[in-house]
Amino acid sequence: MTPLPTSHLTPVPTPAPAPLLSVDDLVVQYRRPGAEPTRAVAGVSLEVRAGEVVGLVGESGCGKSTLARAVCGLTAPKEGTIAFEGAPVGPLGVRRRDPGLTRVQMVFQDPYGSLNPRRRIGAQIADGIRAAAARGDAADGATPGDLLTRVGLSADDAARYPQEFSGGQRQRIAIARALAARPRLLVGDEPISALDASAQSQVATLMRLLAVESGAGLLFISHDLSVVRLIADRIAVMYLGRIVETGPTAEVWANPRHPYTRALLAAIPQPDGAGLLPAELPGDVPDPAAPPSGCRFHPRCPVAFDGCDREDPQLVAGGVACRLYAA
Amino acid sequence: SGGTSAPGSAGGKTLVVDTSFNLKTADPGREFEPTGSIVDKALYETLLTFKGGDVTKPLPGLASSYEESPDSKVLTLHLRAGAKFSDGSAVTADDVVFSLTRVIGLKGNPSFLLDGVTVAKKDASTVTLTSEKANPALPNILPNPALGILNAKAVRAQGGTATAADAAEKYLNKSSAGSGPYTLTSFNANTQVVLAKNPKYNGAQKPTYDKIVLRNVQAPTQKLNVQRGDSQIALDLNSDQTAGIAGGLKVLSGPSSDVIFLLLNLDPGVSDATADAKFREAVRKGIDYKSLLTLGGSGSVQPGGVIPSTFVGALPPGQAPARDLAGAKAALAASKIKNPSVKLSYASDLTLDGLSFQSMAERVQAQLKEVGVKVTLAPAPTTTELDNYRNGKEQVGLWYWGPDYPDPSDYLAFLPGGLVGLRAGSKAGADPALTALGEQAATTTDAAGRQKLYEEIQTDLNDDGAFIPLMQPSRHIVAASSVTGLAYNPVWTIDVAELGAK
Amino acid sequence: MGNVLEITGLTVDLPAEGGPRRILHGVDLALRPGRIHGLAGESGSGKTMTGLAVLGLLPSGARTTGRVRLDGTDLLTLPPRRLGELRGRAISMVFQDPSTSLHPMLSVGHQLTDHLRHHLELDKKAARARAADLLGQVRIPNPQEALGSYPHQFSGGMRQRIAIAIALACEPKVLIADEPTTALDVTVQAGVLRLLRGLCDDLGLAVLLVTHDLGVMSAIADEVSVMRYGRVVETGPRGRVLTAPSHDYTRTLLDALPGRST
Amino acid sequence: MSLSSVPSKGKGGRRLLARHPLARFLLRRTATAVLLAFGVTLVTFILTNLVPGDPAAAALGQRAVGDPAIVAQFRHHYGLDKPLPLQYVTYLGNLFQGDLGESQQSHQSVLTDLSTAVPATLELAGAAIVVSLVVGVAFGVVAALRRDRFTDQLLRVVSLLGVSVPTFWLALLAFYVFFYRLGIAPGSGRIAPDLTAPPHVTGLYTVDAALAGQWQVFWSAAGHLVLPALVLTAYTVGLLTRFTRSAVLEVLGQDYVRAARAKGLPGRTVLFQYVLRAALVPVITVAGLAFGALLSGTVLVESIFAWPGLGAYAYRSATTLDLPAVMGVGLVVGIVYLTVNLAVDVLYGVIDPRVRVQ
Amino acid sequence: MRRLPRAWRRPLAVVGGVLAGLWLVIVLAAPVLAPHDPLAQDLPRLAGPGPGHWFGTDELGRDVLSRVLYGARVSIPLALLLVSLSLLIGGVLGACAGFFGRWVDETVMRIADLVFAFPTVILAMVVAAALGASLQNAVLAVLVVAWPSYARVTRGLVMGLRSREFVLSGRLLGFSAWRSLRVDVLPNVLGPLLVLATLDIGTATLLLSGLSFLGLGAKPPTAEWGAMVASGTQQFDKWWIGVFPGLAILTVVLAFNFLGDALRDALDPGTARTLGAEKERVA
Ligand SMILES: Nc1ncnc2c1ncn2[C@@H]1O[C@H](COP(=O)(O)OP(=O)(O)OP(=O)(O)O)[C@@H](O)[C@H]1O
Ligand SMILES: Nc1ncnc2c1ncn2[C@@H]1O[C@H](COP(=O)(O)OP(=O)(O)OP(=O)(O)O)[C@@H](O)[C@H]1O
Ligand SMILES: [Mg+2]
Ligand SMILES: [Mg+2]
Repeated sequence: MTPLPTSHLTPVPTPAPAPLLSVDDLVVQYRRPGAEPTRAVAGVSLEVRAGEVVGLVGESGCGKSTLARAVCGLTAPKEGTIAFEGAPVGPLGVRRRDPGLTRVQMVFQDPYGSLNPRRRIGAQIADGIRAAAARGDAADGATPGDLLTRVGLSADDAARYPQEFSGGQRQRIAIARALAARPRLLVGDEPISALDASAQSQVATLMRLLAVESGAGLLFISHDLSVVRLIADRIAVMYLGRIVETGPTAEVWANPRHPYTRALLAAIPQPDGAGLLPAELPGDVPDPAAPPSGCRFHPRCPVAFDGCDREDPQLVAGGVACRLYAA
Repeated sequence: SGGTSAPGSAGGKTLVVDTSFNLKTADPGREFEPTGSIVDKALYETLLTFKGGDVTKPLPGLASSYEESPDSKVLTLHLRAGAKFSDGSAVTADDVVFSLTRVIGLKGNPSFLLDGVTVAKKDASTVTLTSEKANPALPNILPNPALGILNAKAVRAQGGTATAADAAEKYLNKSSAGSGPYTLTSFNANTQVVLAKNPKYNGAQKPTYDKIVLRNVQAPTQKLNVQRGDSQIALDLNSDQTAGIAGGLKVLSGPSSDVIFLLLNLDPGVSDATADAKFREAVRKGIDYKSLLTLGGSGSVQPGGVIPSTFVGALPPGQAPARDLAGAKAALAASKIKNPSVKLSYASDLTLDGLSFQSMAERVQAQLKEVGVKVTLAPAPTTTELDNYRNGKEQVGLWYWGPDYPDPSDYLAFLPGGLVGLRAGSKAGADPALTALGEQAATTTDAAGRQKLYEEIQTDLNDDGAFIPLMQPSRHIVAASSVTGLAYNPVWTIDVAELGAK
Repeated sequence: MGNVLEITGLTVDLPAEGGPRRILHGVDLALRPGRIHGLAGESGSGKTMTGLAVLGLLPSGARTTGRVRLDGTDLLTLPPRRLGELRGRAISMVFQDPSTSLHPMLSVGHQLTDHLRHHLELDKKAARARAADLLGQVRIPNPQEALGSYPHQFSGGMRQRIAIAIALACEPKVLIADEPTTALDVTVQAGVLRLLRGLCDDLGLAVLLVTHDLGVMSAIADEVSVMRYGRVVETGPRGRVLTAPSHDYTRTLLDALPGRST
Repeated sequence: MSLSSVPSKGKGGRRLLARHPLARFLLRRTATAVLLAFGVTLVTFILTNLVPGDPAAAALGQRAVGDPAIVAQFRHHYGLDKPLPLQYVTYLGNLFQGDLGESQQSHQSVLTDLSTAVPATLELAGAAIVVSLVVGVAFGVVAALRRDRFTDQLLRVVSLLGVSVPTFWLALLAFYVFFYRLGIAPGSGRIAPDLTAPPHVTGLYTVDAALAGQWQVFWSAAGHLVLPALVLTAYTVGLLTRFTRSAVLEVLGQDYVRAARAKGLPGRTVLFQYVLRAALVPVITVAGLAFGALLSGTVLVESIFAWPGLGAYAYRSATTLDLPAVMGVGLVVGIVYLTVNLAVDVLYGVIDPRVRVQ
Repeated sequence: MRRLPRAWRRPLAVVGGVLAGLWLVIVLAAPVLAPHDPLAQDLPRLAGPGPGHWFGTDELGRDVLSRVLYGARVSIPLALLLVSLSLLIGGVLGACAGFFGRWVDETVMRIADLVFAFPTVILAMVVAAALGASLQNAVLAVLVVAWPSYARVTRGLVMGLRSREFVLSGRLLGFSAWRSLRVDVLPNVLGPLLVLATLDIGTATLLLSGLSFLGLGAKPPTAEWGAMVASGTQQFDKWWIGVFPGLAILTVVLAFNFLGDALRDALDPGTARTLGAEKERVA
């Protein structure tokens, strides 16, 4: 495979007026037999604009996948709205998806589970092309082979089965399939976390490149902050079903404001050979079924003060949900 | 292992009898199954009885003597003095009246035995049985174990009445209330029945065995059990199964009184073919009776007519139908039926004396094929098929008739309008001459006259009737050589009280 | 100080269709007390196999040559019984995923005490007391209660600490940690790394830390070895290997890091 | 009692039920059981009434069946003269009072019939499942530990033979060889005929005899149990061997087993405490299913060994359209199935703490 | 030439394949192979094995060998038919239950539970008794008890697949539920189902012959193995009547079990996963 350039980041386009995706006060619950439901996403608002890459980071179990699935209509929201290009995203039923919604595509985490092992990859990519055609988009003449070359594979691979590829290659195929549908919004749910370190940044950069190239928005979910930093224009930090901070990547990186974001950044060990131990954040992510009262982060917060256990801070215009920054 | 104390030897005095159960109850008023008869024969005494296997002559039982009125309508019986129930009380005329009226009143399986009979007490030791019509068969009917005499007091105390409201069955399935040679120890209609010697029994012949165990065992297993000494008597082995038996065992064989017959429906609505007399003739001549007998094995016989060879009124074997293949084909050609095809119905799960109806049907099918008759086999479970049979819906049926009592009058059921006749589409009045013969036979009392009348009836039936008697299968009883006094009785199979030990 | 564990010329052949396949082609490593030796390398380079070979836990049918000397005793030629006596006692191992390396149906107390009792011949009470101590050391709150709990009742980070407690129960000299933080969140990872570092410093433990995360390596390893295709291609002090690698392969590894495109 | 106290009591009870997971579990189980029993009776009722045959024909003699008065009396006695829905409702009504009706064949209450037939079958199936579990699990473990060696192959052949051999045929061969030819097995039935059955407590002869201290009866009952039980185990041993093998193999590949070995625990400890515990979970499920298979197997085996069990009873009832008896059999079998399932679930809880907590 | 897949190189798989092949040949060529008419009653009755009748003769003087050979034409095609039908019915119902969930799932699974609550033979017995004894009804009876296991397995597999990423991807690309079921789900459950079906051919053969053994199956004079064993039970010491048909059942069932077992090993998801991971490393 050809190594892809990792440095030529397309410049951030000026934000378009209408957001491509707008999530408003979204709540998603999982019912559990004989117990209180789990609020995996507990009131999230988020926007993704065309051509923009939004990185969503957070620890395991904080609700990132749930949010991603809700955005694609795979999970029905309990409260709140999800609008894609101004139209609401309805949950997926028995009938086929609203053709307009095939403009939203997703790349999943597990490279082994995201391709049908019984079908040739060419046929699976062709499904994507057909989805675009079914929507009434004019054909752009792309064939599965073309798409495969775009993700760095050979056009001949179309006749092969998924088992014949490595994890990184499979993830590229999954991206090709998603792109074949010519999406306006691409959602990647930890698309690189199952890959080798060497493949991770390649695939991530490829995703950014292809999404931005086609003018689509990209919602990129990861718990690997260094990768997110590399490709995201904007970053959203999630904690226990809530977004606690959001802002342009460079800004958040340089000047994290929420105590959780700070802890998160400080915990990343740097491969600089300096031998510095990363900072530790005590405690674990609490069970989303029984979130702490008040600010959800307060039991672990190093700077919590009186009232944090009662008052639930909202995301303010500055992009941070913390009482330290309350007006 | 199994026979720890060598049961049956003089020490243990236990007799194990294996039979495949056909048993519903131990209550004589309701019992009419072969296994039930074995049990009740041992528990209850009847007014009259038979000895050994001879069913031609009724002998004294609880009644020491009897007189029949000249018109055969009134039977007077004198009770034996000194007979006692197992609780020590004496057997009285009241007990007899209660027991017999109860059989009638229960409307159970054996009720028909005393159809049209009223029972009355004449004095403390005499009863009279009065029939509506002449009933010369009654002395032959009375030995039936279903007509065993119960301890009226004990039974009444347990809810016994002479009506359908009777509630004594449960009690009679737990303990016996009779004067027979044995008492009931335990009863399970599905598994086994255990009897113990009745110390109060005062009949002429005292039983030998202290304990009788009747077990529900399938025929093939019966064979192994009796061969290994696990049991002393096996009742249901067929000829093939008895064939190899030797070494310390004895085999008692003889024709049973069950007659297997083929029914050809006379009703054109059921089958055009069988309603055609020529076709029936073709079938009658087409069957290879000798070859069928090989299935029944040694000891099986072909009866002359529907009445079994061991009964008064039987037709000599020489007059039985025989195979005549050419004749059969000729008859078939003479019939109006072209390419005849009939359905042979039978109960697939039915075996008689170890002979499976399955095999019989298969062989009949093969034989008639040679004549040019296509027979389709239509087996069904007995329950289902019995319904078809009863309703006269079978084209060709393979069934048997086991005598309810050892008297030829039992076979009048085969006449037009009779119980069996109707099943073959032979309606009342279809053959007035034959019907008249039947009525005459039923009321005739002198032996020679009866014999002649019944022979005539059977010849008539054999000519072009609906029934083709095929065979009386052989009945085999296999017993340990230590068991003496073994006899097969068509009414109750074996009388365990008659058995002795060597 | 001398080496407590010395691996020289270790080769491993695994049975495969069409004859044995060589997985390790002569690995040389040396661990010293109180130091953490990082082992990096891409997936499939044989890092895990090296660790397993030391403990004699290779899949059945595996053949080894070379030497693995623990305080002078060659582990590879040791009869199984003697090796069993050393395992968990003098040398122990922590695995990658704490949710699969703890038995889901046995209580934490049971898993912590059974080898304590076996190796140290402690009675039940003493073993439990020591187990509670250990849980305290790895900072599990409420150690007494935790002994009666089951793994699923703990979070991932706590489970990994329990796994470390189990590994350290009999005070071994050498700990082999196979990617002990890969399955954990970064904030939790930091805690586990600090714990490891502390234990190593306090107890004089020699640690072989397998990881492919060069950040982790940089944070706590004293020496670093890089493996490729079943061989150690470079060994040296952490600072030098991560800043001035001498082997091309190490350089490619470093280049693949996000944001490090030179 | 004041009326106002009633609702509060009810509410309290409900709260307790809602809170206590075990109570809720049992409640749900019982509800399922009742529903299932209802379903079983309904299905049996409908099926049995679909039969073209007439129970009167099956139960009455050839003469009696010709007498309309007797047939009418029979139908009246068994309630067959009522419309079908009413018959069913009546049956359910009686059922709630523990009355299963009277068998048309044995003239006894079905409950009485079942009280001898069910223990007979349970004794047989119980003995068989115990043997199967012991042998099957042992075989499975050995096969897994000796994977792909000769022993494994041998056990594979043995277990596949076990699941392939027709039970009824094996019963036939076994009875012929061991009883008839060699004479080392006792004959048919549950005990030697000259012995009296032990006093009825559980209905299991071995247990009852032991309780009563009748050791001769005990040994006879145990001896009679051996051959049919062994015949029955052929299938289940095969089944359990295959399942245990793959379960153990799966567990052997788990990290926690490797971790246990890394702790230096002796092989025995690893096998019995770490491997078997986890491997037993799937095995228990299969054992539950195997018990069902055993019940089926008994139907075929009982006739050959003249074992007076449920199979023989079911066969006779089904073929004679003995409705109350067939429904009784259906119910009992349903109950056994539910009990086995419940036992399996409880065992899960015992073995796996994760289940316990939920 | 491509190498045989691993499963087929196992000796047992070969034995199973050869046995099954032999029986299939017998099914096709029974009229050529059988020395006698299986229904002809022209040989001496109950003759032991010997020249002219190598498996002996039965109580009607029919050649047991010929009947055993012809019996293959009854049992094997019926077992295949039965398994295909239960696969079809159980597969469709199970797939619907697993894919659509909710009340469809509840309904199908409760019915399956109900059937599961009966021991197979007893339920089959009631069905056969209700409909009359015949091979068709026996097949129907076995069908009634056999489909739920397919439904359960299919449901489980489908439920597992339903949330798999590639199925979701398909839905996101605008597949209707049906297309998704057909294209993404069913092809992936077929493998395990076929293994189950292969193993089940044996079970079906056993059940069918069991019913015939009880007299609830094949109509005479059809040469059916279970019924032949049953007639063998009537003659314990004429062992050949029952032993040979029993052996026939055993070998047929064994053949398919050997095959199914090998297939299962080959398709075992655990093994498959490892194989996949292996490939990944090498690539
Ligand atoms: N199908 C489900 N049913 C019930 N609870 C669920 C389900 N899926 C997820 N959850 C719970 O919802 C919460 C959020 O899960 P989610 O998968 O969205 O987290 P995540 O941020 O994607 O985590 P990860 O980084 O581990 O993928 C978790 O606590 C999880 O246990
Ligand atoms: N059980 C096994 N049987 C055969 N080969 C194996 C087995 N386990 C691992 N291998 C092979 O051994 C080689 C080394 O594997 P190892 O697990 O040591 O790699 P690793 O460096 O730990 O990789 P990772 O970073 O993915 O854990 C690989 O090529 C792998 O395919
Ligand atoms: Mg996720
Ligand atoms: Mg590894």
